Order: sequence, then structure tokens, then C-alpha cells
Amino acid sequence: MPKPDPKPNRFAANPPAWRLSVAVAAVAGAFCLVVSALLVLNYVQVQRTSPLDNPELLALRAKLVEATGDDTAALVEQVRVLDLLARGALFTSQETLRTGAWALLAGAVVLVAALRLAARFRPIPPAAPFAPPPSEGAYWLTRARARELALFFGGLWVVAAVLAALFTPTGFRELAPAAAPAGEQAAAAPDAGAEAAPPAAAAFPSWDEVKKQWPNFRGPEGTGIAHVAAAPTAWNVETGENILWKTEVPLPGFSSPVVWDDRVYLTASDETTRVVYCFDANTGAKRWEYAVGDLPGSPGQLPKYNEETGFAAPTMALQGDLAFAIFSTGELVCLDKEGKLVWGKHLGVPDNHYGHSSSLIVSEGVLVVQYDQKKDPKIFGFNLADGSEAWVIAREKISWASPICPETPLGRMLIVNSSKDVAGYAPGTGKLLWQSKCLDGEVAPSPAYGGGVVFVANDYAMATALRLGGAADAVTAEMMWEYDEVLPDTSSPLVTEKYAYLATARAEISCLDRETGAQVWLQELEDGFQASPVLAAGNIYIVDMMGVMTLFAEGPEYKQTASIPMGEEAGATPAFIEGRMFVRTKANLYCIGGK
Amino acid sequence: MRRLPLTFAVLALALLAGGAWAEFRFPMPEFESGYTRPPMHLPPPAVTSPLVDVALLGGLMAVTAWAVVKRRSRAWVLSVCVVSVLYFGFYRKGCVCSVGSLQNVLDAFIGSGLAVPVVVSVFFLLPLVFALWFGRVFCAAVCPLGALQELCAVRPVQVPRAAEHVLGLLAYAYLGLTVVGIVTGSGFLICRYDPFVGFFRLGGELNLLLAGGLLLASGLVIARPYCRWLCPYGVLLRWVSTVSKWHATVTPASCVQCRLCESACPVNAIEFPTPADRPERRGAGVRRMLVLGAALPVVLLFAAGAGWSAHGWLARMHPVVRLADRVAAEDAGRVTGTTIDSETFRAGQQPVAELYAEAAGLEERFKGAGAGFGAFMGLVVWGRVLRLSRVRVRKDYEIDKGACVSCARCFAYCPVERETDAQA
Amino acid sequence: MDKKDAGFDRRDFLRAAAVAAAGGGALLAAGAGQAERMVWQIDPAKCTQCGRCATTCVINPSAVKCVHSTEICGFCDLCGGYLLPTAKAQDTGAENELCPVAALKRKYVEEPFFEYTVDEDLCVGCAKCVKGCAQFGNGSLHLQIKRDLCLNCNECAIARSCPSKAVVQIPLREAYRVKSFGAPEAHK
Amino acid sequence: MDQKPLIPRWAWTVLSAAVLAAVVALFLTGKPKEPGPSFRHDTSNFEKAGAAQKRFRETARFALDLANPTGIAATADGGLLVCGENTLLVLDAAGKETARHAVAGTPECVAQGPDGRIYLGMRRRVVVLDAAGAAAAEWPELDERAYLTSIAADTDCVYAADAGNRVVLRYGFDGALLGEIGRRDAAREIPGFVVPSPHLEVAMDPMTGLWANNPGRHGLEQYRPDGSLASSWYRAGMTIEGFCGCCNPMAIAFRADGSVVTAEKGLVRMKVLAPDLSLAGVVALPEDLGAASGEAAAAEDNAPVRDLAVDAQGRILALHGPWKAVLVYEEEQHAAG
Repeated sequence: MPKPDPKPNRFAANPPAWRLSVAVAAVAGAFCLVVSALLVLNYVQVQRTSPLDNPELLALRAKLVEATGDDTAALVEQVRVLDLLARGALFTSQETLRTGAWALLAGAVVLVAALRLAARFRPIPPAAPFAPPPSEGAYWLTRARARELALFFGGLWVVAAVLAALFTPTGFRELAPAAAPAGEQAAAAPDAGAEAAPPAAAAFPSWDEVKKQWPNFRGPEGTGIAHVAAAPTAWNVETGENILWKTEVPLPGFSSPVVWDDRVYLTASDETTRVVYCFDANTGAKRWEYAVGDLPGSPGQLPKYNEETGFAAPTMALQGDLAFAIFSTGELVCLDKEGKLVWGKHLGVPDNHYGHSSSLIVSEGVLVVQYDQKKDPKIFGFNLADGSEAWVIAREKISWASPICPETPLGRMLIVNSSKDVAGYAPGTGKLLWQSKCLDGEVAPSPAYGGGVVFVANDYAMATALRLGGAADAVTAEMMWEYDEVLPDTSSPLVTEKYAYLATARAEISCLDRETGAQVWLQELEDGFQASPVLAAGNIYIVDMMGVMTLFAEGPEYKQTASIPMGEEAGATPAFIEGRMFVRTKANLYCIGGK
Repeated sequence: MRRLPLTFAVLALALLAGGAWAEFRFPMPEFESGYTRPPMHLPPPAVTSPLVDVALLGGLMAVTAWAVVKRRSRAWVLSVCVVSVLYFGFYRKGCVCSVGSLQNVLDAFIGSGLAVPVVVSVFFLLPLVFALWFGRVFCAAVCPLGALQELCAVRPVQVPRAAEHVLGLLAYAYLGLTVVGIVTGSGFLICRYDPFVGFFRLGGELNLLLAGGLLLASGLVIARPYCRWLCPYGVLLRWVSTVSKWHATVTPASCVQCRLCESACPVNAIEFPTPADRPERRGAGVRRMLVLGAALPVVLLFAAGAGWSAHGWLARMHPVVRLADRVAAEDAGRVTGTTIDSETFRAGQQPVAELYAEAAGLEERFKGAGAGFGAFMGLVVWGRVLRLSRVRVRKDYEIDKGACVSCARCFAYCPVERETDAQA
Repeated sequence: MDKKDAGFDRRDFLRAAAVAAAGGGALLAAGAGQAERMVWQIDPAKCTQCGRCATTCVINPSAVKCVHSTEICGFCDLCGGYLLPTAKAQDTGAENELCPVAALKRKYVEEPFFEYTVDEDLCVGCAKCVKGCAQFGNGSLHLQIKRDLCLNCNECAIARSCPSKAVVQIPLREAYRVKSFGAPEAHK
Repeated sequence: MDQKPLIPRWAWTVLSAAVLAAVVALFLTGKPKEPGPSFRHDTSNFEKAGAAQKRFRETARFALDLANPTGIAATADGGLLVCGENTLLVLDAAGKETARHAVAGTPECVAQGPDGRIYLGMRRRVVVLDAAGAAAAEWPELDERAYLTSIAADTDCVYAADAGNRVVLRYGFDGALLGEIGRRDAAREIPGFVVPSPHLEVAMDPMTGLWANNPGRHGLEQYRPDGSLASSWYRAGMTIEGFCGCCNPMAIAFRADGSVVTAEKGLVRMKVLAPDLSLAGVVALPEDLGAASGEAAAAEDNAPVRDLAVDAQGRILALHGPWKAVLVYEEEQHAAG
């Protein structure tokens, strides 16, 4: 007799048991449906607005803030009641979710169990899916259809991908930060008498041409590098040794001299007048002077005159025959070589507690005016010819630094300090290329640049070196090193082949390794520095507040070439053209030559 | 940076370590009432020994393998299902998980390079090793997700094979996207979109709970939809399992061609014997294969191109790109108001330009990743087509080792089985 | 039984090789077992109190709670973490309380000091008090992920949504990054 | 079992496809809830509060060549004294540096006596310089806990605030310790100073009455020379009228009309309280002092205004630490033009 089958027949039906389990399943199913519906409802409610965000309660709280005196007590009562309700609601809803979840789980377990039993008690006996063996073709047909379907869906993937490509915003490359588009032509004022803008403005001179000149603060690129083969190293103001000429400058001003061909320019001012002087570079004779009169858009009111700054702190910029000057009053003028006003405008009295001091620079046929002030700071790009706006950059912070415009591997770049950051712009369009929030305090030193390295520093902040990288359309500025031993408060840093130099108001000069930031040497001198260092023919020239010009060799140790008193205080940075140097002291302008 | 006076500096350093104000403080007010401040309540983690997890994983898979290959008993498989759902599911809250471990391992090699805890790598490997010898016994009962679905698969029906083949592609896409997500540092997709973990935790994001419910409900008749058509880890197991050594067979002995098991398999893993006659002349089949094979490189290139072109869309899976999107939209005035992310970003130190640069860089990475993903999908689809074009003569009812999840349903349908049992 | 299953054949060799390779790889990934047990923690220095900890945690209520480093607490009567900036009076009235769930408790210690403690059963980790304390006071209140509640998900939902990337994975032994004098203390 | 299943098999295809589609859709559309207003604490409007009551504007800023300035005081001749790391600066009314004296150590505070002598409060002792800045005397060292944060002088004695011991010390000009003021004393109804961090300030009102801030209680207390409490005034609150957080007001200075200037930390702002201590006007708000919550500096230093003084012309002088500058404020109408 056969042994009992170890596996009972799994296909034996049992109708009564089946009916029972189906009934149970039905009940459990209904239960689950109801519970889950309730849960979802609760969940959605709480999700949409948390009971704590009950608008009524929020409104009451707001009202209570305003409330005063007798109505307060009542309000307080209401708030307390509602608040209690709200919190109650929150915790009950959480409780509900928890218990509901458990209930649902239990229900689901029962349901599944019942269904399984039901299936067990009314099994589908094993049988071929279709009585006749699959028609010979059927088998291959299925495979063929599967194949086609697979292909079809493969196609769908592709379509989906392409659609995705079409319907997504992409390319953050294009997404350059907003540089305000060229604003509507600002009121430019061609001088009534003056003939149309001189041709010089139209075709602006080549870079090689500009390099020979000293067109703006700290030289051609504004980086304190003079492109000269020789510069004077010995002179004496008493004996007149190597002093080619000396001219008295009637009015004071902190602006530095600028030179183009045979013309030297200066600005000066007192409480009431603002003047542009033009001297003959060869003789020192004053060619002409232009006193700024009433300009269009002038509010007819001057800012507070600050002895520290005066109105003539910003240095001029030159381009061929055109000379541009701005004063701390907000007056901006363009003069031709005869001293006639080509155009002029008033940029509005700057909101600046020391007085506006950022110098001008010309690049890519645009006059750049850094007009960072307390309220609504801006950088303007004006067309040389008529002073119309080429572009405007909205800025965030005030500053006293000047823009520089060096030639970088990523093209000519406008580099500007503010009291929070240093940023690079495309001079042609004013488009922001990069930005680094590495400055703080009240920034007067301008940025320095050399060999792909931007170097900025400020007292009560840090000296930071950044390496420019990336592509012309995606410039990156990564921090190389920081330094905070000695920091300048007005004197701008200088970057050379290997080194970076700082000169401080505490009479320290420090030389750092350009790559590592390691301090190569630190030298303490007599008096503090306001003016900025300039590298000319292998020597670095810097004049201190007392007017002593110090020359030291550019290099890994401090080697003083000369230290020559100019006889009076000096705050301006000297200008260099081949073989000659122009120094502005408190009351005089010197032209110094000699080997 | 300000130069702080010494005491400030010293304390500042100390405090900054704790992230507090860099500021001088006198010690707490000394209380006359002799009050002492309460200690902070910082309870230790609720740690369960990883050894228990590993032991259970291995043990349960061993039992399943035995139950499927030797004992050939579905009852055992089901009971293992219950155990693993209870332990790995409800007790461990679904968060020690082979399916998810796939991402950690990937991350270690092609992602952030973060080292993977040993336990995790064991969880990743063990199921694969078992699959190499016994087939997908992990899926059968040990994976809490699979087990949950298995228990719910009450009266499975057979989805037409053609559909089976096509829907199966989705899992490959999921796997591909997971890899993309990890290569580009966009996060762990599998964990984010685990549809069942919510049940184990008795709560979670509504959409995921709904999705899970939907899968389980449909799972009553369509067995294991997640395992078959979504699970990325399942794809790996599928590959490995095809070369498994002692994979379960429908019949314990030789097949008698009774055709009774045709309707038994809920996942279409039983391959029918090929009909005697050929659908077309041999040449035709061969030519098709050649054409398809020759076309493969072209297809791959094309698919890669398609994937590449979708990089913009794919990139949106990265939070930084989405943030950049938002910021850009706000600046351009395309949207009003701000989000928490954009507010936080603007309050922070990073300049907008940098954010855009970062986003741009990411989009670059997504170009590569997208191309790779596209090529992968191209390969998958084409591979499927090739497989369907291959004519392989089959005399018996055989198991498609890749597709079979060793649920042990079919055994009961085989008369030979009963024979052998009887003799046993 | 299938014939080729008998004995150790080429396929077996390949399998073994595959396993060995995979095992090696896994060990490699595991950094030769250097990988410690990592846990999710909030870096109080980075937290910007956006409130998402309360809403994005996978468990409800959140595993993030407010913790109080009393050693840097001022025990002020006017507590920026306890009272609404608009509070009319410095008392425990609901209309003055900043905490939306009244989880921050205030207790009189002695003139003029008050003790503040967090009721973690109520706290939802919204960081409102943290912000108030940081803005108007000493910053002694801050958020932290409670290890006993946290499921330690493979990918923390809060970390994913944190706008200031303040939720980080750190080795368990460093866990509980709490504000204090001195370095962050381990929880033992 | 019938040949044709009653549900056609393609139906299952449709069902499966539909389910998968729905699931994917659910995956892609799910987004977590954002915290509502009840979970978010917006404090920015408290930084703006008081903009309407601004009665003063910054008319000048004297940059200081001084590492870490700590204290400021006005001199009888209209100039001012600023002390900092190893240094005492003497500036004229225009902020020009007229003299610079080296000091051993960092004075926390400075004051000028009626005889022109200069009193520097070092951490634990008082150092006296003569009018020319030459060291004149050094008073005895105080105990370990001592931390002098403010110093003031009237016609017959010098008051030094010792934040560490939470008392104001009363010295004779010769350095003799004449008495302690403000130590907690229930009998004399002196509440005692509450000083969590070093911001205890003393100041003289025009009638040379001695005032001190009580930071922990957010108010001011007036004492008689004998140490008895003449009057006290507290106003805790985060609105513009009140003082909030830790140690506010953290600096005070009196103007000629008897109104008092206050500086706060945390929620950084400067206010002027009328002689009756009602709010007379706002001098500066966080954004004016580089301490608005957006700014990085805010996180770095929550007490940028280190000290206050009022000079002979009635200008308010605020010593800004991070900026190393003296901010000069004048009342609107005076400052016009």
C-alpha cells in the first residue's frame, strides 16, 4: 500500500472554506479601503496647512501685536484658546496617523491571508493555457511581436530623450550675471562752441602707442608697471641735479599726474573751484587751465569739503587728444588738447563720507567711471566721443579704489575693488566675469595684477591673491593665498614677475612670494605711504607722506637704490615715460630726468 | 579678518569648534540658590548588531536555496518570506538593504569615493554569490521588498510575453539612472524612490505610499511588479543568475511534455519547447542576426547621442542645478518670491557667478553621463532584440534562469514531481 | 540531474573567480575595512534654521530635536529663543511663546535667572527658538539629530533638502556635535 | 476551466503598463512639504524697526591707525582719546592724529580726569598718564577675576567698572580704593549687576551723577557716591524702545542735555534716550553698522560697536571695532548743508 503523499494535493477545492475566506476578505478589504481613504484625507489636510498655520490664529497674533490697552486682554484669551486648539489638532492628527497606520496594517494582513486561503480553497487546477497545442506559427509570432515591440519602445526612449532635450532650459554658460544693458543715452552735453568730437576719439590708438604714455593712475594698465627702459635714479631738488623742470601748482589736489606725448595733466581744487591743468611736458610751462563751470544735470550743490580728500582726489585719464577728469563733486568733463570742453556731465553728488576718490581709466574705447557710493553705487562706461552711456553696472558697496584694466590671458579685463569684493568685468560690455568676496572694511587700495594673478589688500581685511582661470566665457578666480601681517590703507599693492609688494600707512613695505604668499622680506621706513609703488626700469619707486622718494631694487631682498627727499609732502603716485619721471608734491610738479 | 584681542581669540577658537559665537563669556552666573544646570540629554544610538543582520541574510538565503533546490517546497519559501518581512522589513525599517547597498558600492568606485562599511559590501555581494550557484533565492524570499510582494501575489496571471519583454526594459533604465545619479553626485535614487519602505515605517511621503499601495494591489494578480520591471539590483541578479549552477528546475526528473506547467509561472520564466518547424528559411534568420549585429555600433552611437542631448533634462536631478535654475529665474523675474534655498544662497558667501559656473560644470558632467546612459539603453534594447531573434531549439520546458525568482510555484504543477514524491 | 553539475568544471572555476574578484572589489570599496559606522549629524555652525528639519524627516515627528547647551546660556529673563520678539510680557502665556508647540519650558531659578529646557516629546525641530536664540541671545539652543530616534537612512532626507548643507555624515564616535566651550564632545 | 479566459490577456498588459506609468508619475511629482509660517522665524523686520525714528546721520568717519581699538573718550578740549592694542591715540576734533602714546598691554577703556590726567583701564589695574601722555602712576593690581571694562571720572573720584566681579570700583585720584558700588545687597535694595560678558559700563551725566548699565537686566542704574541706588530703569524688549538679548545696552554715554546714547550688540543698533529715558531718536541700525543678518560680518562679531562717547560739540562718537574707525553722528538739523 502506497505511503501517504508527503505533499497534500494542492488542487483540492473546499467550497465552504472558500466562501468563508472570501467573506472575510471582503470585510477586510472594505475596512482597508475605508481606513486608507481616511488616512490619505487626514494626511493631505495636514500637508496642505499644518494646524499650527491656522490662518485665524496667525491673524490674531498679528492683531495682538498692534493691540493696546483694554482690548489686549480679550485678544490674549482668544490667542491662548486657538493656540491650544491648534497644538491639540497637530498632535491628534499625528496620533491618528499612527493608529490608522497600525489598523491599516492589521486589516491588510487579514485581507491578504483571507485572499490566500480563498485562492487555496478554490485553486485553478493545472492545465494548458489553450487546449490545442500552440498553432505552429503562434510561438514564432509571439517572439516576432516581442521583437517589434522592443524596437518600438527603444524608439520611444529616443523620442523621450529628444523631447527632454527640447523642453529643458539649459546652458548656464549663457546665463551670465546681469550687467544692466546699455541705458538710454544719458544727457550728454557737447559744448556749444566746440566743433564735433575730434577724430582722436573715433580711432583710438594702438596698445603699443598707449604703452609709451602714462594715460591714467598707475600707468597704462593701472597696474603700477612702467614700460620704460630707463628711469632716473639720482636727483636733488636743492641743487637741481637732474631736475628737468619744476612748476608750481597753484591749487592742492591728491590726484596724480598723467602724461600723453608732450602734455602733462593734473587736477586741483579748493572749497569752491575745480581745475584741470595742462603743462608742457618738455618745458613745464602751463599750456592752459580749465575751471569746471556749471554742467548739465548739476544739482548746484557741492558735497561737504573734506580736507583729507579735497575735490581733486581722482586721477585723470587720457586717450589721444582727449583728456577726461572727474572731481569728488560728481562733475565729469572731457577736454580736447586745447582745453576746450568736448562734453561734460554731472553724475550727481556722491554719497561718500570721505569724498569720491576713484580714478578714471579708458579701455576698449570706453571711459570707465567707478562711481561706488553709499546709495546706488554704479560703474559707468561712457563712449569717449559724446559721453553717452555704453553700459552701466549696478554695484553693491561703496569704495575708494580705482579700476585697473590689464591684458590677461583671458583678454583685457576690468578689475575693480569694492568694500566687500573684487570683481572682473569685460571692459567692452560691462559684463560681470567673476567676483570674489575677499575684501572688507573701507577699501581704498586698488587691485593689482600680474601674470594671471589678481592681488588685493586692505587694512582691517586681508591681502588675497587670486588666480584667474577657466575660459574667457567662464572665468574662475580661485584663492591662492592670504596674508595679514601688514596691510595698506590707501597705497595700492604691486605685482611683478615673482613678487607682490605692499606699502602701508605705518611705513612698512613687505615683499611676498607671488605664488605662495610667503613673506620674502619686510622693511620698515621713516614715514607712512599714501601713494602707490611703481616698477620702472628694475627699481620700485614709492614716495612717502613726507615726500621722501624711496627707490629699491625689485627682488628677493631689500636693496635700497636711493632715498631722495622731494622737499615737501607728497600724496601722488609718480608718472613715468621713457627716461623721465613726473612727481607731484604738495605745491609743485617736478619733471626729473637723467640716467 | 579682525585681529581679536588675545582672550577673545583664544575663546573664539574654542567656541568656533562648537560653532558658537566667537565671543568672550564669563562662566555661567553663579547661582546663590545652589542651582546646578541640567545635563544635555544625548542618548546613544539604537544600534542592532550588524552581525545579526548578516547572519540572518546568509541563513535565510541558505534556507531558501535548500527549500527551492533540494526540498522543492513552496511552504518553506513562504515562511522565509514572512520572517524576512518581519525582520528586515518591520524591525529594521527596511534600512539595511541589498538593493540600496548597490549605490554605496557604486559611490565608492565611481562616486564620492566614500569608503563602504564592510556590512554594506557583504549585503551587496552575498545575494549575488548565492545567485551564482542557486539563482535568485534572495529575490524569492529574503529581500523584504520581494517577500512582501510574494506574499501579496495571491492569484497571479500571466502577462503576455511580448509585454513582459518590453516592460522589463524599465528596470535597466532605472539602473542606468541610478548610476548617472551617483556619477554626478545627485544622490541615491533607489533609496529616495523605495515604494515599500514607507509601509515598514508606517509612514512616509504620500506619493511613495500611494505608489507602493498601487504596486501591491496590482500585485495581487500581477506578481511582483517591482521585482520584474523596476528593481535595479534585480537586473544584476538576473545577469548573474543566468549562469547559476544548481538553479531550480520545473521538473525534478525528465520532462514528459504534459504542458501542465505552461500556466504555472507568474513571471513568464518558463520557456516552451520550440515547435518542430522553423518560421522561415534558416538563411533569413541568419541574415537578420547579421544585419542586427552590424547595426549595433550605429545604434549605440545614435542612442548615446540621444542620451547626450537629454543632458539638460537629466541635470535637473542635481540640487545645485535646480538652485541655479531658481536663482536665474528669480533674477530674470520669471518667477515671483523666493524659495528657502534661494534665500539661503543669497544670504551666503557664494557669488551668483560662481553658482552658475558650478551649474555649468555639472551640466558638462551630465553630457558625459547622459551619453553613457543612452548608449547603455541602446545596448539593452538591441540586446533584447538580438535575443529575441536568436533561434535556439528547446526540446523541454525549461526555466529562464534570469527571469525566474525561484518562487517554487511551478513544482506543484509537475506530475513528475508528484511521482518522485510518491516514490520518496 | 544535469551531467555537467558533477565535479568542478570550467564554469565553476569562472564562478569562483568571479566571487573572488567581487570580494576583492568589495574589500577595496570598504577601504580594507577602514569604513566606520557613519551617522547623520547637524553642524550647528552651518545651520541656518530654515525649518525643514521639521518637515522633511522620514519619521514623523522629526528625529531632529532642539538641544540646549546650558553652559553657554545666559539664563535671561528676556529669552529670544523662548519669547516672541513682539511679546508683550515675559511670561509663559501662549501669546508670548515663540515655540509653536510649546516644547521649550521656562522655569524660574532665582532673581533674575530663568532655566530653559526642551521637552523632546513635543519638539518638532523647527529651529524657531534656535534662530531667536542666535539672533537675540547667546546661541545656546541648537538643533541636533537624536541618535535614538534617527533611522540613519542611507540617504538622509533632511540632508538632501538642507539649503545650507549643515547635515553631514560623521563617524559614530564623533557623534553629537553640540555647541559648548571646548571641542565638540562625544556623547559619553 | 473554459478555453477562453473571461478577461482577455492583453488586459493584463494594459493594467501593468498603467500601473507602472502611474508609479513613475508619482515618483516624479512627489515633493516634500515646506515649513509654514509657524515654523519659520523672520527676524529681519526687527533690524529695520526704528528707521522712522532716525534723527541722526553719519557726518564723518575717522579711520584709526590702531590694531583692535577698544575704548574711546572725549577730552575737555574737544578732541578725543582712543585706546587699543599697546596704544593710546589722541585725535583732534577733525579726527587727525595729534599724538600717539605707547602703552604696555591693551587698555580696555579710557577716561580723562578733571585735571587732564588720562586714566586707562587695563584688564586688572588702572594706569594713569599725565596730560602729556607720560606714565604718571599705576594703581594696585586687582584680583584674578577682575575685568575692567569701563572707566569714568568726576570732580572728586574715578569710577572703574569691574565686569568680572560685577561691581563698580570707586577710586580717589591717588588710587586709593574708596568703595565698591553695585554689589548685590538686598538690605540696600541693590539688585546687583548681571554681566554674562564684559560689557559693564559707567558714565557720568551732565550733573556728574554716576550711571551704570545693568546688562543682564536691560537697563540703567544711577548710584550716589556712597554706593546707594539713586534710581534704576529697565526696559527689556526686542522692539526698538527696549533692550534685548545678552548684555544690552552694552555701552552708554551722556549728552549735554542729559539724554543718553546707548549701543547694543546682537541686534546691533544705537539709540538716544531722552532724560526721562523715553526713546528720543535712533542713531544707527544694523545695516548702517555692517551687522545686518545677511552680512557675513554679522556672524563674525555680534558687538561691532565697542564704545561710545559724546564730544564737546555734542557729536556722538561710536568706536567701530571691525572697521577700526570712529563713526561721527550729528543730529539731522545740525548736520544739514
